[in-house]
Amino acid sequence: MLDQLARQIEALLVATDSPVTLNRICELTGCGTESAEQAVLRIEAELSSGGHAMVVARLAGGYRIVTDPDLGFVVGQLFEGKRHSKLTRASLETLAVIAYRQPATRAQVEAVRGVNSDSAMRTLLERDLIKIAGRQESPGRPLLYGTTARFLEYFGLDNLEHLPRMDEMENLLKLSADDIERMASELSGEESDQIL
Amino acid sequence: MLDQLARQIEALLVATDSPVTLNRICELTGCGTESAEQAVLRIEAELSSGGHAMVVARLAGGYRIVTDPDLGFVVGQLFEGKRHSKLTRASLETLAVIAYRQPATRAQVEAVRGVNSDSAMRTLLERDLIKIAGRQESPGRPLLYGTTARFLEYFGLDNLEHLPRMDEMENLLKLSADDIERMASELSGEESDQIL
Amino acid sequence: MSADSQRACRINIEDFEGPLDLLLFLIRRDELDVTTIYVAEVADQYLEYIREAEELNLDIAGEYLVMAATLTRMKSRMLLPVERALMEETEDPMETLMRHLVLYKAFKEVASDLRENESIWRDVFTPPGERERYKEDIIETDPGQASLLDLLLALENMTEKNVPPPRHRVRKPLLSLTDCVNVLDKLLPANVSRDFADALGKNARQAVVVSFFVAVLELVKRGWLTAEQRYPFADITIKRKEERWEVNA
Repeated sequence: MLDQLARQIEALLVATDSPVTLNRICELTGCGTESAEQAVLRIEAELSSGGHAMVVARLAGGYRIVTDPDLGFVVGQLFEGKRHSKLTRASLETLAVIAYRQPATRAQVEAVRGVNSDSAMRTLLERDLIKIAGRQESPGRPLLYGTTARFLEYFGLDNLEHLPRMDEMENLLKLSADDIERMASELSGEESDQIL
Repeated sequence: MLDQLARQIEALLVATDSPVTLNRICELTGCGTESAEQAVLRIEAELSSGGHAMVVARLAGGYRIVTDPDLGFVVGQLFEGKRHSKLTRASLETLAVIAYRQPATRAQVEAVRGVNSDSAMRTLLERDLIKIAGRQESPGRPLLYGTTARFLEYFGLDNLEHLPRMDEMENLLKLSADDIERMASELSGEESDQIL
Repeated sequence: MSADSQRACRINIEDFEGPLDLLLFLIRRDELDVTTIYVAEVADQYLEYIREAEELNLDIAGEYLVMAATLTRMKSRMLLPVERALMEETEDPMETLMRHLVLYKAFKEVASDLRENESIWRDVFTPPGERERYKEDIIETDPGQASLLDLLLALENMTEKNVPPPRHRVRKPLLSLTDCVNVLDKLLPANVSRDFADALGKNARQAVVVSFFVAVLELVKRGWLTAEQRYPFADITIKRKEERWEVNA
């Protein structure tokens, strides 16, 4: 049965997202180095005698509690074939422009974002979040892009009309009048580029 | 002393980054529902008899192992400055209305509260406690909002049926459904006049 | 309750979450039951409170004043026998208000229950999860990894990022619809056509043009104005239809 100091330290080692040094343990619990070391040993003993799935790992100059590596075969499955990386900022921005302006050309996306969006577009195509939706009837006949059914699924939308409208968005994001003006001027600037 | 099944389940409940449902536990360990439930009870008993700093929490339809709330004063120090502030009364009231009425429009929330709830809704969206859940099929097609899984975790709820005062609130809402609709439609009428 | 004791328990209007919250407070303070209050009594209490707050020059949100007006109307109706007879056929507004108070009170109680849950679960910490220990280089996407809000914030972010290099131009905010309508009201005599661009002047700022354009669209929608354009990019001619515009209608 763990004593109060050991319980406190155990809580720290379970909840932390990076190893906790002995000094930090002492600082947070107000105990001395030796007491802390002893307590860690008691935690290890108690975890092991109870047959628990956790061990105290000594890592990078600190401690943390992790699952026993011999249970890796079960724990690994938890994360198998599953989501990991989030969309990057660049991808999200590109996706946002395409979602609201679709069908949109790459040049249009880049005009709004102000940077080359090649690789973001490629990622989105690979992830099946955007698709080619035809060609624009203008010089060079550039490809047009739109969002996919997967896009809707990804954001939990029933259909495209469920995307918040610009006015609702302004409400949500509390854009200042300045921002709105800026957006208006950007959009009009962009359009005049197309006419030329 | 935990048996092999309980150890495996314990490992899952420690390693996961969101609550694990009973079905998923069965799927990953190859055991039946009842065995899994029994094993969870054994884990709880073993953690408690060893005086450990962890408990099994039933959250958002699943299980996960968390630190004992009575050790919050120690663990909280680890995350000082990174923790969210408590919700304001306005946010809590708004959340209460959305939780029971969901999916609910902003006008419905404001009708019940009698005050503008714009900034509360924004905070709740930002903190991932509510989400956009479609559009209402009514004039203006306003956005609908619902609560998230994070909402359940934040308040330590297993599911929406565990909301406080469920029976009382359901009756009350049934009785005042018409009132709310009428007040909400008055409100959204007002809003359409303010387009900028 | 005497005027003195009322002063004694004066409370700040900022402590309330709106008129309903204040009403509930006044009812509770006088140990009344939400379902048996008398409109005249409550109205007097509420109005006195608002008056006091006004005397202290406190900033009173519009919702409080709307409620004050509603209560005054209710009270005066109660005092007029004819009106009262008529009202019996339709719903008693006091009944509606009481139901509203009961509902709001219930939500307030839920909110305070949630507050208790929050304070317990704020002290609960979860292990960080071991995803990274087991998976390092997965590039798949499942629903729920980015929220709609993320998408919107990305849009917002772009509007911040795309600020052009500083020019000699001061950005002015857009004008409100009411402002625009008031100006148009003066600018346009009834049944006279004017060129939209002329009406604003040659050197109108972009913000002004955008503001008025939106205002014109709104007035056309309401049927107060007509707007004509003979061909794309041609000048837009606007003409007043209604004699009087009720801006705040």
